[in-house]
Amino acid sequence: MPSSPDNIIQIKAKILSHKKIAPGYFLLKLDAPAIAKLSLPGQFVHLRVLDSDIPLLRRPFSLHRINPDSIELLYQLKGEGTRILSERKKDEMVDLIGPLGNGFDLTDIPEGKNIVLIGGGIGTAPLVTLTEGLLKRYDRAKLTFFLGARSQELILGEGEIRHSGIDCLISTDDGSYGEKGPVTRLFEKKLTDWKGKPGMVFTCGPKGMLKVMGSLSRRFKFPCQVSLEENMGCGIGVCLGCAVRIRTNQGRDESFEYKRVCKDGPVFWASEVIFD
Amino acid sequence: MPSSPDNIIQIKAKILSHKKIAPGYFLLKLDAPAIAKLSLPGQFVHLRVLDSDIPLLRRPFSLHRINPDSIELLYQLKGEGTRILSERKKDEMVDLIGPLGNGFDLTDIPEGKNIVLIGGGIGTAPLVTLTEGLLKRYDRAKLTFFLGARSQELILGEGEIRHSGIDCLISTDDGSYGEKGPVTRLFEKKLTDWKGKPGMVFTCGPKGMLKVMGSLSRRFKFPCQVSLEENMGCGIGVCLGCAVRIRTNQGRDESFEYKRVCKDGPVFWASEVIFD
Amino acid sequence: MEIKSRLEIDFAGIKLKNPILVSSGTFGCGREYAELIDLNRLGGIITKSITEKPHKGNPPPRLAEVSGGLLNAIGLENEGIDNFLREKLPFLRQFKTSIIVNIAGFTEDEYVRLTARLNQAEGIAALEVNLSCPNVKKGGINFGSEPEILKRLVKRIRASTKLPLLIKLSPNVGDIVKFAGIAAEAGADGLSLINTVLGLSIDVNSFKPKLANVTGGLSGPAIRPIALRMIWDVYKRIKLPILGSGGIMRTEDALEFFIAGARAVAIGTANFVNPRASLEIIQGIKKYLDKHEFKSIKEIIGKLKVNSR
Amino acid sequence: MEIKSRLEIDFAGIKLKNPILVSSGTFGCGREYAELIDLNRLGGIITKSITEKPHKGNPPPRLAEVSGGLLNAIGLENEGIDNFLREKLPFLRQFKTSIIVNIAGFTEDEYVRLTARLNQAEGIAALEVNLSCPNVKKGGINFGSEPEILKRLVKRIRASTKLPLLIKLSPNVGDIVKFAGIAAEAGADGLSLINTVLGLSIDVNSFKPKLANVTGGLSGPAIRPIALRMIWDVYKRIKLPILGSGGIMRTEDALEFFIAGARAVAIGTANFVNPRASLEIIQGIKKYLDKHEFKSIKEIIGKLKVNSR
Ligand SMILES: Cc1cc2nc3c(=O)[nH]c(=O)nc-3n(C[C@H](O)[C@H](O)[C@H](O)COP(=O)(O)OP(=O)(O)OC[C@H]3O[C@@H](n4cnc5c(N)ncnc54)[C@H](O)[C@@H]3O)c2cc1C
Ligand SMILES: Cc1cc2nc3c(=O)[nH]c(=O)nc-3n(C[C@H](O)[C@H](O)[C@H](O)COP(=O)(O)OP(=O)(O)OC[C@H]3O[C@@H](n4cnc5c(N)ncnc54)[C@H](O)[C@@H]3O)c2cc1C
Ligand SMILES: Cc1cc2nc3c(=O)[nH]c(=O)nc-3n(C[C@H](O)[C@H](O)[C@H](O)COP(=O)(O)O)c2cc1C
Ligand SMILES: Cc1cc2nc3c(=O)[nH]c(=O)nc-3n(C[C@H](O)[C@H](O)[C@H](O)COP(=O)(O)O)c2cc1C
Ligand code: FES
Ligand code: FES
Repeated sequence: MPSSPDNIIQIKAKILSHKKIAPGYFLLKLDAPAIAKLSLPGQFVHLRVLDSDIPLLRRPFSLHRINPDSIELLYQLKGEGTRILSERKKDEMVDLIGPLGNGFDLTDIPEGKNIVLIGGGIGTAPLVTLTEGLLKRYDRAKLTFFLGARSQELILGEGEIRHSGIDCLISTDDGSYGEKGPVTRLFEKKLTDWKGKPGMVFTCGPKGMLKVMGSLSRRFKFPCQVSLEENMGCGIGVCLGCAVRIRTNQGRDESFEYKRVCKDGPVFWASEVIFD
Repeated sequence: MPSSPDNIIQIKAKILSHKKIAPGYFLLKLDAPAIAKLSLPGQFVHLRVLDSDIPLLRRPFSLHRINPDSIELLYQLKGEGTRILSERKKDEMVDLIGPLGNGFDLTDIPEGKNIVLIGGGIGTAPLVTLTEGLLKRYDRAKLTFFLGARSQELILGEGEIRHSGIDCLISTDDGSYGEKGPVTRLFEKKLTDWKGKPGMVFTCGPKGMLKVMGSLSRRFKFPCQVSLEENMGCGIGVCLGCAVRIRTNQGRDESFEYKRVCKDGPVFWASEVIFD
Repeated sequence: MEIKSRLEIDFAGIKLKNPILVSSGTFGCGREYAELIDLNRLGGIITKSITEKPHKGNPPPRLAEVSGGLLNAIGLENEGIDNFLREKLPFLRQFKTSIIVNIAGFTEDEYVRLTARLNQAEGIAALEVNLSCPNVKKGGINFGSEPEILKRLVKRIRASTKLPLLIKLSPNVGDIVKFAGIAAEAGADGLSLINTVLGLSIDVNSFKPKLANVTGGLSGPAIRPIALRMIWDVYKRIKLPILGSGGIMRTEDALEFFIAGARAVAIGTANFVNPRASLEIIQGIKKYLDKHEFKSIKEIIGKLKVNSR
Repeated sequence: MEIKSRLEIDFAGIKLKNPILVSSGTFGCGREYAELIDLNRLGGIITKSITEKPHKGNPPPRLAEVSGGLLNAIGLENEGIDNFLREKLPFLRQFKTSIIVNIAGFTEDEYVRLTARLNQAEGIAALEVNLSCPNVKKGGINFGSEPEILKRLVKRIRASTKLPLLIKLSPNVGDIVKFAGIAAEAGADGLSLINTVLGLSIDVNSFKPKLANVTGGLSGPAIRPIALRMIWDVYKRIKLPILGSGGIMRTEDALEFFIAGARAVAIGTANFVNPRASLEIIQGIKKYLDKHEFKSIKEIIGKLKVNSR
C-alpha cells in the first residue's frame, strides 16, 4: 500500500449544501479547495461536528466526491455525533483535518483484467470518487460495481454509477431490490461465472462483509483492497488508538503486527487483515 | 414572604418567537398555557437549553411576561448555556419546569404610598410582568420605575413602561442615557425628595446593587423585596444547592439561617439577606 | 403481572418492585418531586443524609457546573433525625416504594445512635450509611477511607440493627475492592457505589474556587466510567449486591451499570436535569428486556463479556 | 522580547520558553503534528512513553468516547528505545522546544536501564517517568501506587541520572499527597499530575466492554475537576513544581491549572480535538496576562483565594 502523504491541513470549511438523500443518509458538501486539491480516492477527513466538549472527538468520513473546489461526504446517522452533524446548516462552518490516510492503490492493476468495486451500505461512500479515478485510466467495460444494502431505499449511488456506464449489480438483504442476500454472495457467484480472476477488487462496508472478502481473496487469490474503520482519536497517526491486526510473515502463520487505520490505512490488502 | 405554591409541572414548550432585542439580550416566547395559568410575577422557570449532557444543568429564568397562553423570558447572554439557548429556533421545543419559587409579595402594600420598582440590567426582566399585576390594583401615579444599565442600548423595557403610563427614571453607568451612575444612587436621591417613604420597593439586578438596596432599606426603613440569584441544581427545593444567608432573630445579631433561593425565594426581604 | 415481575428483584434483603431508585441528596425526602412524578412507580427512594442534630451545611456557592458534571458541597444540610421521623418519614410512608434512609454522622457514636432511633421507626426498608461525604471534614476524619475505622464502624452499626445495611463507599480511594471487602466482612448487606468524586473548579477572573467550600463532590456523566470500573472490580471479587450510581442519565447508562454488576441502580444528578429520568429509565429497561427477550433484569447483571476475543 | 519573557519559566531545572507543553502519548514524537503546527512555538514536547524493547500494545478497540471524555487502553505500544534514539530523537532535536522523554518499564531495572541510555543522548531537557500507566498489568504491579516501590524506584532512577526528573503519578490512589511526598523525598525534581483515571464503558447490546482491554484510562474534560483538586492538594503541601494536565481544552482551563498551583501545563486529549489547541492556549494566556496586567505567568501560580469569605 502507498504510505499516507504528509501534506495535511486543518481548515474551517463552509457548508455548501447538506441534504438527506435516503432514510438516515446525508450528503454534505464542503467548501474546501485546499483539501480537495490534495485528496486521493480512499482518503478521509476528520471532522469536528460541533465546537463543544460533547461529542469530544472528531469523526472520520471518507471522501465521497473530490471536486475541484469542494469535497462531498456521504454519511449515515449512527450515534450522537452524526445526529448533531446532521443538524448543521448550510453556510455554517465545520472544522476539518485532511486529507488523511493512504487512499486506494491504483498503481498495480494488471491491464485487461476485470476491476471490481463492492460497496456494502454506507461503504459505497469512498468508492464513488474512486470510480471517477479509475475511469480516467481504464475501459469502463472492465469495471463492475456491486452494490449491497439492507433494502432498496438504502442502495446508494446507483444512478450515478449507471450513468457513468459502469455495470452495476445489486443485492439487498431483504430482496426488495436486485438479488436477495449479501452482496458478497452475489459477487462470489459472478466470480465463478467470469473467465479470469479480477485484476483488482476495491471494497468497503460492514466488518462482516469485509471479513468475507478477506476469505474470498485468499481462497480465490485475487488482489482485494479494503477500506477499514476503527475508532479514532487523533486521526493522524500519533495516538495509536486505531490499531488493526495485519498479518506478517506473508500470512503463513498467526503472526501479526498492529497498523494504524488512520495512517497506515484506511486501505489495506484484504488478505492481510485479521478480522476478529 | 408567601411560600412557593406546590403546583409545578414539567412540559415541552414550543418556541413561538425568539429574537435579539439588544446587544446580548434575547426575548424568548414559549407556548406554555399550563404554566402561564399557574404563574405569578416573580416566579421563574427552569429550562433545559438542549437535550445534551453539556450543559448538564437547567437554567433558571424569571417570568418576564405572563400571557394567557404563553410566557416570555428575557435573558442575557452569559456563558455556554445562554449561548446555546440563543441558537434555538422558532418551532423547536424546550423542556421547562415551572412555575417555580414564591413570587413577589403583593399582599401587604399600604394604600396611598409610593410603589417603586428598580431594575438593574437584566434585573428588569421579572419586574415587567409585576408592573402589570400592580396596575390592576394600584393607581399608576403611585408607581415609579427606575431603570439602570451600563449604557443606553442596554436599557430594557423603557418603551413598554412609559407606554403603560408609569413614571420611568433612568440612569446609566456611562451616562450615555439618563443620569450617570448607579441606579441606586438615582433612587436614593429621589428617596430624599419624596415626602414619605415608599410603601413597597421591588428590585432585581446584580448582587452589588441588591446589597446597596439592602442597606438602604435598613437605613431608611422601607420595605424592599429583592429577587435573588444563586446557582441551582434542582430548582424545586430538594438539593439545597441554592442556599443564601437570611438573618434570623430580626437581624439583631449575626445569626442567620440558610434559605433556598428556588423554593423559599427567589424573592426575599432585602433587609434580611446577608450579602457576601 | 408479567411485566412487573421482570423488574422485581430482591436486593440485600429488600424486595424492590424494580431496581431503579433515586439517590441520596438528589431527591430530598420526596415531597418536592411528588409534584412532578408518581413516586409509587419508583423502585425506592433514598433520603437525603440525616444527621442526629439539625445541620446548617456549607456557605454558598454550593454548586458549580463543570463539563458533563456537577460539583457540589452542600455539607450535609438537614433538619436532623427528630424532624425526619416527625415530618419526613410519615410523608414518605404513604408511597408504595421502598424507603431507604441514608444516615451520616460526625462521630462513630452518632451513627450508632441514629441507627437505634431508626430501628424504632416504621416503614423503613433499609439503611444506607454515608461514610463518604467528601464535603464535611471534622478533624479530617473520613470514615470511609480509613480501613480500621470503616471496619469498626460498620461492625458497630451492624450490631445495632436488623435492618438491611447498605454501605456507601467513597470512590476517593486507591483500591475500592479492599474497602468493599472490609464492609462485607463487617456485616454489610449491600454496597452503594459510588458517591461523588472529589473535585475543584476555579473562576479564573476572581481567583476564587467556584465553591465556597473550595472542593466538592463531582457527580453526573463525567464520573460514569469511573463508577462502572469500580462496580465491575467490586462485583468480581466481593459477594455483596451492589447499588450502582454515578452519572446515570438514561436507559443505556443504567444498563451499563447492571451489566457491570449492579443489582440495582440509583439516579442522582439526572433528577435535576430531568425529573422524569427515573421513570423513563424504568420504561426503557422494560423495552430493552423485551427486545432482547430477557425474562428478568437478573439475566443481565454482571454479564460483561470479558474473554470473548 | 517582552511578550516572550512573560511566559518564560524555569520548571524543575528546565528553562521553558513558555509553560504550555504537550502530553505524553497524545503527540507521538512530534512528526505528525509538525505537519499541522509549528512545534517551535511549544513550551515543550513530552514523548510517547518509551520502553526498552519494542512493545506491541493492546488489542483493538483501544479507544472509546464517553461523556466529555476519552477512554484509552493503548498499552504502551512503541518501538523501543533503540528506534527512539535512532529516529525519533534526532527529528525532535531540530525544534526549538524542550524535549521531555517519557519512559515506562515493566520492571524496576528496565527504568534504570532506560535512564542510563538516555543519559548518553543529546537534546533531552528532562525525563518524565510514567509510573502509572493504567493499561498494562505485569503481575499486577503498578509502580505508582505502592508507596514502597515508588520510593525505591524513584531513588534508583534519581541515582542514575542528572537530568531533571519528573514523576508522573497515578490519580487512582486515595491520598495523592502521600505519593507526591514520597516522590519528592526520593529525589524527584517535579511532578506530573495527573495521568488518566481508570474507567470502564460497556456496549449494552453486545455486552462487551468498549475496550478490548476491558478498562482504560479516562482523559479529557471529564477529569478536569479531579486533576485540579489533586494539583491543589499537592501544591499546598509538597514543594515541587507541578506539571498539570487533565482535560485542558482551552485557555480558561489552563488558567485554572496555574491558579491551582501548576507551574506548567500539558495539553493531551485536546490535541486530537484541535491540533492548534496548545498554540491557541499560549496566545490566550498572553491576552489574559495583558488584560489583568500581570507581568508574568508566575504571578498567578497557586494563587487560588481560599479564605476570602
Ligand atoms: C476511515 C473512516 C472512514 C469513514 N467514512 C465514513 C463515511 O464515509 N460515511 C459514514 O457514514 N461513516 C464513515 N465512517 C464511520 C463514521 O466515522 C462513524 O459512523 C461515526 O464516527 C459515528 O459517529 P457517531 O457519533 O454518530 O456514532 P457513535 O456510535 O455514537 O460514536 C461513538 C464513538 O465511536 C466512534 N465510531 C463509531 N462508529 C465508528 C466507525 N464505524 N468507525 C470509526 N469510528 C466509529 C465515533 O467516532 C465516536 O468516537 C468512517 C470511519 C472511518 C474510520
Ligand atoms: C431565580 C433566577 C431567575 C433568573 N432570571 C433571569 C432572567 O430573567 N434573565 C436572565 O438573563 N438571567 C436570569 N437569571 C440568571 C441566569 O440563570 C443565568 O444567567 C444563566 O443560568 C447563565 O447560564 P450560562 O450557561 O449562560 O452561564 P455560565 O456562567 O456558563 O453558567 C455556569 C453555571 O452557573 C450558573 N449561573 C451562572 N450565572 C448565574 C446566575 N446569575 N444565577 C443562577 N445561576 C447562574 C448557570 O446556571 C450554570 O449552571 C436568573 C437566575 C435565577 C436564579
Ligand atoms: C447535590 C447533591 C447532594 C448529595 N447529597 C448526598 C447526601 O446527602 N448523602 C449521600 O450519601 N450522597 C449524596 N450525594 C451523592 C449522590 O447520592 C450520588 O451518590 C452521586 O451524586 C453520584 O450519582 P449521580 O452522578 O447520579 O448524581 C449528593 C449528590 C448531589 C449531586
Ligand atoms: C491516547 C492516549 C495515550 C496516552 N499515552 C500515554 C503514555 O504513553 N504515557 C503517559 O505517561 N501518559 C499517556 N497518556 C496520558 C496523557 O499524557 C495525559 O496525562 C492524560 O491524557 C490527561 O490529560 P488530558 O485529559 O489532557 O488528555 C495518554 C493519554 C491518551 C489519551
Ligand atoms: S487515530 Fe490516532 S493513530 Fe490513528
Ligand atoms: S436549586 Fe435545588 S434546592 Fe434550590
